[in-house]
Amino acid sequence: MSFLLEVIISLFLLLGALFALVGSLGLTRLQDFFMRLHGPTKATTLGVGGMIIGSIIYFSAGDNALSMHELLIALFLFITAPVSAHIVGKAALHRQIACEERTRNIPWQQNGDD
Amino acid sequence: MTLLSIILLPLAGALLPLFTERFGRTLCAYSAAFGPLCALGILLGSASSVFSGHTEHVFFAWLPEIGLNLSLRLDGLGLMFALLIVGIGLLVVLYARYYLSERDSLGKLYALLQLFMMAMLGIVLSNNLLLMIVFWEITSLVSFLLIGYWSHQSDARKGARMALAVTGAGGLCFLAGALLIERIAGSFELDAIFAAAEQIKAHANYPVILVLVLLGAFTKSAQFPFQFWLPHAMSAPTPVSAYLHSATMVKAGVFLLARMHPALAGTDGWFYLVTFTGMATLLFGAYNALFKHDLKGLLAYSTISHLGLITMLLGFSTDLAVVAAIFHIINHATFKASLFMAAGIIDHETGTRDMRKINGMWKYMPHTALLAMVAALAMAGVPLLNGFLSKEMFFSEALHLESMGMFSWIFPLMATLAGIFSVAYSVRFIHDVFFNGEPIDLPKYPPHEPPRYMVVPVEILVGLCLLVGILPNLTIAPFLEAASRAVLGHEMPDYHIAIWHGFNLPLIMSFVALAGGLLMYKQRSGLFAFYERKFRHDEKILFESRVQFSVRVAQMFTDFIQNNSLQRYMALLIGSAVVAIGYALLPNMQWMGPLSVTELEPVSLLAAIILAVGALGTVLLHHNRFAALLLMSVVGLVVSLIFVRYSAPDLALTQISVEVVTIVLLMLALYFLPQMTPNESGAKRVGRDILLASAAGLGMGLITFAMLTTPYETISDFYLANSVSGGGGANVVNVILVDFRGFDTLGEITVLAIAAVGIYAMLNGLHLPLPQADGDGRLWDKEPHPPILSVMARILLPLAILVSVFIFLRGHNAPGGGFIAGLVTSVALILQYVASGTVWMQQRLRWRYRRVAVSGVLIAVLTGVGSWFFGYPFLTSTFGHFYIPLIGEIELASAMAFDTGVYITVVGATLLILAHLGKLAQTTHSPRPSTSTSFTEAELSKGEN
Amino acid sequence: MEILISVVIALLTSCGVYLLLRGRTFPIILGLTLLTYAVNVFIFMSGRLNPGASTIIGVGERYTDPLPQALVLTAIVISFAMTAFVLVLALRARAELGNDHVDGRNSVEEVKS
Amino acid sequence: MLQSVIQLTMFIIALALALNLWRLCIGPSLPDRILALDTMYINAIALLVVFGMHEQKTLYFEGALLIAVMGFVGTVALSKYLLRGDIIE
Amino acid sequence: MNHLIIAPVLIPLVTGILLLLGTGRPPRVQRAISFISISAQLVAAIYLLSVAAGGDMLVYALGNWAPPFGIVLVLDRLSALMVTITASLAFFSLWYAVRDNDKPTDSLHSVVHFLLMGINGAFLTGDLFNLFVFFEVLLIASYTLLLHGGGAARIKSGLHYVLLNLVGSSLFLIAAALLYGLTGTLNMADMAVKVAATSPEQAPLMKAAALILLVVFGLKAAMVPLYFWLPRAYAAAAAPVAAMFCIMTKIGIYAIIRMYSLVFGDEAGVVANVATPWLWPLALITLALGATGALAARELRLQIAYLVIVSVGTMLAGVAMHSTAALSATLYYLMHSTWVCAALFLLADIIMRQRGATSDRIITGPRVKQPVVLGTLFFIGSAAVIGMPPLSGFLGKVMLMRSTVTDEQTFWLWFLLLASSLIMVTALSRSGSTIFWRTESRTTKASKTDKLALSAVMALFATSLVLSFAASPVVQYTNALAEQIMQPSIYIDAVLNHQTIEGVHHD
Amino acid sequence: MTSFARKKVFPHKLLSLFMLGVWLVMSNSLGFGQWLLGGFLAWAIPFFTQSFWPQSMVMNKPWLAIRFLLLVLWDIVVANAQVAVLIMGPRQKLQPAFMRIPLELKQDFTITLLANTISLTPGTVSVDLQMNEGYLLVHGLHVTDVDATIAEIKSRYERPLKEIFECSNP
Ligand code: NA
Ligand code: NA
Repeated sequence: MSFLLEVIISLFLLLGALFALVGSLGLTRLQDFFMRLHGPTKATTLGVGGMIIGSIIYFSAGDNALSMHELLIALFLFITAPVSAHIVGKAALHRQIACEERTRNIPWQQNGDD
Repeated sequence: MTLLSIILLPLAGALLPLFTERFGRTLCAYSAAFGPLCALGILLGSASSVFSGHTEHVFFAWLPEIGLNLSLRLDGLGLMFALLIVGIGLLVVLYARYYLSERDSLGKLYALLQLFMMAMLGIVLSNNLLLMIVFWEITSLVSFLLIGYWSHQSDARKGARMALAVTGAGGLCFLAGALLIERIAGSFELDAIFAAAEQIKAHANYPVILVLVLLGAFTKSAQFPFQFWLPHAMSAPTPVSAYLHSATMVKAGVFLLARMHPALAGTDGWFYLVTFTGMATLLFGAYNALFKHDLKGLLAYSTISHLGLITMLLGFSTDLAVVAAIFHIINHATFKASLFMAAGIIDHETGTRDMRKINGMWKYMPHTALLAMVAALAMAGVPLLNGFLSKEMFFSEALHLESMGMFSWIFPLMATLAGIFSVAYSVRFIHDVFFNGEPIDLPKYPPHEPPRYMVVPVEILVGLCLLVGILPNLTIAPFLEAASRAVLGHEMPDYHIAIWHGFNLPLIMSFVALAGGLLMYKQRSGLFAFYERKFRHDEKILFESRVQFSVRVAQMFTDFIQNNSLQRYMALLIGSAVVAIGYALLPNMQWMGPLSVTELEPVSLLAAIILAVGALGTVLLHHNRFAALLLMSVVGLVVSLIFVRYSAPDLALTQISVEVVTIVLLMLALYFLPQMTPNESGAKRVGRDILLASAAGLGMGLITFAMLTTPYETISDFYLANSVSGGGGANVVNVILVDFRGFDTLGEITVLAIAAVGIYAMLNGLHLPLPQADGDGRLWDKEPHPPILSVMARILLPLAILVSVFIFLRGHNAPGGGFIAGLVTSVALILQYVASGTVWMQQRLRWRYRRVAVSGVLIAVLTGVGSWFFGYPFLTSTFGHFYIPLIGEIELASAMAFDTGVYITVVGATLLILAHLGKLAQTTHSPRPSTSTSFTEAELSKGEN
Repeated sequence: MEILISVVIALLTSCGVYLLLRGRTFPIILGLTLLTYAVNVFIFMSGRLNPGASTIIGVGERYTDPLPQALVLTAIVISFAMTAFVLVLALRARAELGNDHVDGRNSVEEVKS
Repeated sequence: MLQSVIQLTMFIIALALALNLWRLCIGPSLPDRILALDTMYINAIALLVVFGMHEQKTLYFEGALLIAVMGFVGTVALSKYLLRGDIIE
Repeated sequence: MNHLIIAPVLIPLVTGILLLLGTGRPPRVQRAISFISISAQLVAAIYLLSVAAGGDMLVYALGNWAPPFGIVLVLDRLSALMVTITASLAFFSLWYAVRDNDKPTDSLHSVVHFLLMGINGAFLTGDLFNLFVFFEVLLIASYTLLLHGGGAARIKSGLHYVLLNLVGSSLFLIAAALLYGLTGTLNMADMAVKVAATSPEQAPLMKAAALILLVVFGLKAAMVPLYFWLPRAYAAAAAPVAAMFCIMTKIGIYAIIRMYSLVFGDEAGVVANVATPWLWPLALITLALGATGALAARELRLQIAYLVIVSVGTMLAGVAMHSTAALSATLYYLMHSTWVCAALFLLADIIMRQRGATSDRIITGPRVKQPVVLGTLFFIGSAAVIGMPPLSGFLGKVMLMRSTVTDEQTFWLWFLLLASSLIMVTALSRSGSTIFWRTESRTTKASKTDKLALSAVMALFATSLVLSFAASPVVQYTNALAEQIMQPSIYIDAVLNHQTIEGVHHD
Repeated sequence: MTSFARKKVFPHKLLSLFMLGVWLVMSNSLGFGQWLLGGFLAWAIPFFTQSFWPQSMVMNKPWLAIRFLLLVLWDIVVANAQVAVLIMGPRQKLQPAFMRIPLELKQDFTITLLANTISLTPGTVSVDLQMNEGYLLVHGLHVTDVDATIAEIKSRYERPLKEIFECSNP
């Protein structure tokens, strides 16, 4: 495997890992549930995507044959991640989980005003 | 063979009366008499041969492996007893015909009596000690039924139970003794035991044997201190008492003493134990008999006393004492049976047995009175009656005994004292019943003579008393001689039965007894007052209360150890395992095997920490059930990562799939359960549990570590070597599952299918309250099926099925296989259930999951059966590579069909479980009110808490 | 690593056992699941630690013992069936006994045992 | 070099997993915990993908795929539980 | 190749499946299928018994994989006997159940057959892990059967039973895995060879495995302190189920006999007879506690359940003595207690139904409808179970007592056997006289029990008589069986030298 | 809802095509056998699961669809970096907001696509869909101007989706 290829793979891997970490950090440090929801939904998914690209390159180069099936994982994740986020968010909404006060248009408070 | 028929005839005869009962009492009686009559004929037929010293043997192997044989002997002792048993039995049959009222089942009584007769005959004819015990215990059992014949009476029930318990316990001791004897003699056959007599007596176990056998004999013969059951057995119908408590059951004990005499007697132990027990019994019985107001009670205590006398004689063990004992056995049987029958007649005619009420019967039933008086005089030992003869012999033997040295005077003294009492109660019987003024408050008045044939048995017996009493040598001598010879094992000593031996010491003792008895009866009022003051305790109440007490203790103890708490049982189970491990490992344990440990990896350490947090979190948060569930999922996830790390992708796949299905399942269930676990364990309890849990963990950790560092050699190389060539697959794990160990997998999917069936059955008719709000009291969301979810779920379905097909097809050569594929399919379908609901699914998927599940198993079975047609064992696989143009080489393996079975079972079972659990709320919603559950309306409206 | 794995199994066992000793069905089932994890890993470990090996012929150079893996698979399936069964039984017990205590008690007091 | 990058990547992912677990433990709300678990599933996928490269085996693809499917179903079921209690209705 | 050895596993399995596939068919058809099947099983079992009696061991290599690599079924005298006992017991239980117990749900018959599959598989298999699998099959079926009919008492005791056995299964797995981890094999014959060669360093681990297995089998066998769940569970079960369950404890006994003679027996080197020191005292305590429980029982079925415990203690003591004579006696006693206890459970059910609301409580209640028949049967059954002659229990006990060797054995076993007999006499005479004799004058509205159900009970009691009067051939068999068991090399050689059929497993 | 009563031979051609692609990717091989097998499965699975798909999808403007897909991918990648910065930056400066996006889309499927697109693109997550009231509730992590964001979402994502899937059947 050429050095260049290794660098490219490494980049994808590290980038992916970084995104994954950022997503998880978001989950850890953001202040309310709805804000935390953003981190993993996107950053982590993208992070996995990056690593999957790294893997595709790695195996395709290693076996000298295109190895695309990891792509399927990414596909699955991209299909499911927003739905997961939606349904968890819906649950949080239903439970009226405390939001940061500065959040605008909090639905149940509006409903209370109506 | 004829010998065997003596026993078999009454046995067969036992059934006869049950059938003939409906044709009338007389016919019933005839049919009952038939068997014993034949037996009597056979016995008398063989008498001469026995008299001539011949012992007849019959031998059939029953269970020769343990020395139990149907081995019978007819010697003098046996003959004499058998004649007593059959003869008196016949008289009782005749007597009972008239005694028993129309209400009671005569057939049942006859059947039981004959069964009892059979058992008694068995005892006396057995040549095998174990066989004797068989019959011995049968007598205990049947006597239970006979005593309890009038089962509606509390006394009868209690008396029966008491008799059974006491004689049964004795029988068990006897059994133990017999087994010990067999260890020494090497056989249960009496001949062998007699031959080994010296060894037995010299053996270290001899005292134990002696005590055990004597316990058997003493309990049966109502010897002191086991005598208490006998008076209470008087609740039996009088024919039963006449039979069991004069001639048979109680005689079994003294028979045993006589029978075992050659093997066990002749030692100090025998002498002291038997003699003094007999003496105590003799005095105790005689003394108590005097004070009983109940006719049968008097007779019962008198019986005890006479049994004591016989026992005492057998304890003396001198030749003449043995002769006297046997003689008294016969005499007692005749006069006591007739007395019981007479008492029964009086009871029958007056309606009471209370001697304080029954007076002056001489006037009302002179015939019966005469017979009873003669019998009572025989009991008292009046000359010219049989009782006198044997009593004289007893006095004589008591006088001649010098075993006790300077204390030997005690025997004649006690004998005379007993004689005095004996005369006194006999006189009381005669005077109180037949004279003593007019009867008082009789339930039946006026009494009159019984039916003619009811007295016949009494006449015969009393006639025998007289006959033997007057002409002993013409009548009883040969029997006595034969019997004594059998007991002593050698020729008879020179002795002479005569009415008149001259004016000697025994005669003086007899006169002292007579005079003393009369005097005592004269002074009875003072004695009665004394007795009433001192002896008011009732053994029956005492016995019952003791039994009650032990039952209560047993209940308290059982309730204490079995408190019906799963928590304790679980702790015991786990504790047992901990003890097992600790016991094995703690002594001289090398904590580590010879292999060195591999290096710690940081990522693995991190993963382990995650797992630890997950596991501990599950425990710490377990009161919040949903949160605990989430944390447990983490554990599952890390476990599947462990599987990945250590080269088990198949396991990881399975673990992760099962994990999710389990979580869904847990949530389905959690919906109907409280959301929080109440805090109900105290600190002590938690401490104990933590201790146990830690111990269990420590144990597991230790064995894991020790195992991991211990080298091993495995059969698995075979699988690696043969997976491709023999099983046609590169994924060895899968080949093991569907081929090498396909039988396991068959069992495993059967488990799954049965679980589905069982769950289906359990859900059937299950009604649970539907929580209207969640754990915090929040009402549920209004939207059952969020549209975004529904849409995406439907898109995922074909994709997921595609994935499952992929996993299935690859399974034989890469991670995957039928089980995982099945789970993926199931999960995809469950997702539809979650997203779109049961109704929606039911419209689209009309499978009957239970059938699907078992069909899968059937397919797997059929695959296995297929190999039979090629002559191979069940589940033999085959595979082949086929070349198809354009496509190339493909492989087809029969294991694939098997795996299909697995797939179908998994899909069917999983969906059955989840879909039916899901439907639960719907069925619960149904209009049927919640009558079948125990929930109150209040709880329903309040929801869960 | 052997020590780490041993600790993991020990911990899973301890946690499982502790929950098994609770009085309500749900925590007990959780405990059972944890114990099952411990047992499955333990069975798996009877094939020893073989990182980087494989059980697929033709993949990799070293092979690990495939038999324990097959055993774990069987064990997983069976314990899945059992868990499902006992869960439904817990529901049934809830309906028949009126609460979810394993002994059918609903007291908050210390359950003596 | 690549091997050390892979090692590093794995470590980072493991760190991310630990962070997720932290959130899972502290909550505070149940949706928070569900979200954390869902994220753990996704990070586990990443770990598997990288681990496959580490081992130079494509054996873990199915595992990763399955975690994706199962993680989704799990999250959906858990959320549905919070919404409706009855997840199959 | 004798495929019949697998019949006891496959016939019930296929029957169970067919019965489930045929749900909705009239009960008559279901029962007919069930009966044809159980009869076929009985015939097959008796055939296998006759084969095994000759002393030949049949080995059946599933999938044609040579032991120790594949799973084998092994037919020796012990397994043949156990299979036959099971089939006969199931025959009578189903016979009884036909009356009306099988109506409520349609799965009773099928689950009984699944149970049979599991039991027979457990008896026949020569593979430790396969034994686990069959244990699970029979357990899951037994859970279902135990809960059959529902009701609070059943559910509660069933919950205890299920949860404890789930933990028991985990322990089994731990032990099996540990044994595999040490010996590298699962085939019991092969394992025996490997265990015999255990080095002293490995001994503690091996011992741990052996003792954990003892806990597992002790739980199945209902050994103290693991039996506490049993009485209430059995007492609460539906009658045919309780009758069927009389074989369940024997499975534990079987497993103990098998494992601790074949694998951890005399020839196991450093771990030889590792279970014996535990087995003996625990057996005796079980015996004593069982008798105490029988005396304490307030309900008839509970009392019978305690009698089961007594029999367990008795048999375990026999196993613990570990001699040919004791083993032979144990197996004779096993037959006896299985049939007699089953019959008593069925009888208790009949009695209970005829006493209406009083049920089986040992208190004054209404008269039973058929006092003579039921009373007689109860009397015979009690005598048999106590061990009163001339019934089979007596012979079994005598044989056991004869087989003690040391003074210590003799004293404790004799004392406890005889004392427990006395306690049982007291207990059963109390319950019998209360139920049949101390009655109110009324009877309940319950109808008389039909002849079919009664005949099942009678037939089961008749087995006790047959067992007693035809004891000699039976004991000859059990003697031969015990000799075979005491020489594990016979088993080991038969299994490890088994030749598979040539010409398969090649591409 | 009774459309599943009569079965079509090729119920969802687009889906079949998609599945064939997935199969080939998944099996990591383009051999003829895989085409055949994949083709068969791509037909069989939709055929047997067609009752689960009430209405069949019609894509009107495939090129627009591809352009839209690329746009979304680009948004995902680029804006993700922004979110990463937001997450790592000072938490107090974030201006979260809920937004109700009134829907012009009518079909479940397209609405779902829109919601997912919104969720995938950074800074916004669709947390609720009220079909009856016709709006999608979206949470924004850092929204400076609520109305502008709503307008952008509608123009950038909803309109193309409407054109691709819903024009023919308004
Ligand atoms: Na009087
Ligand atoms: Na539901």
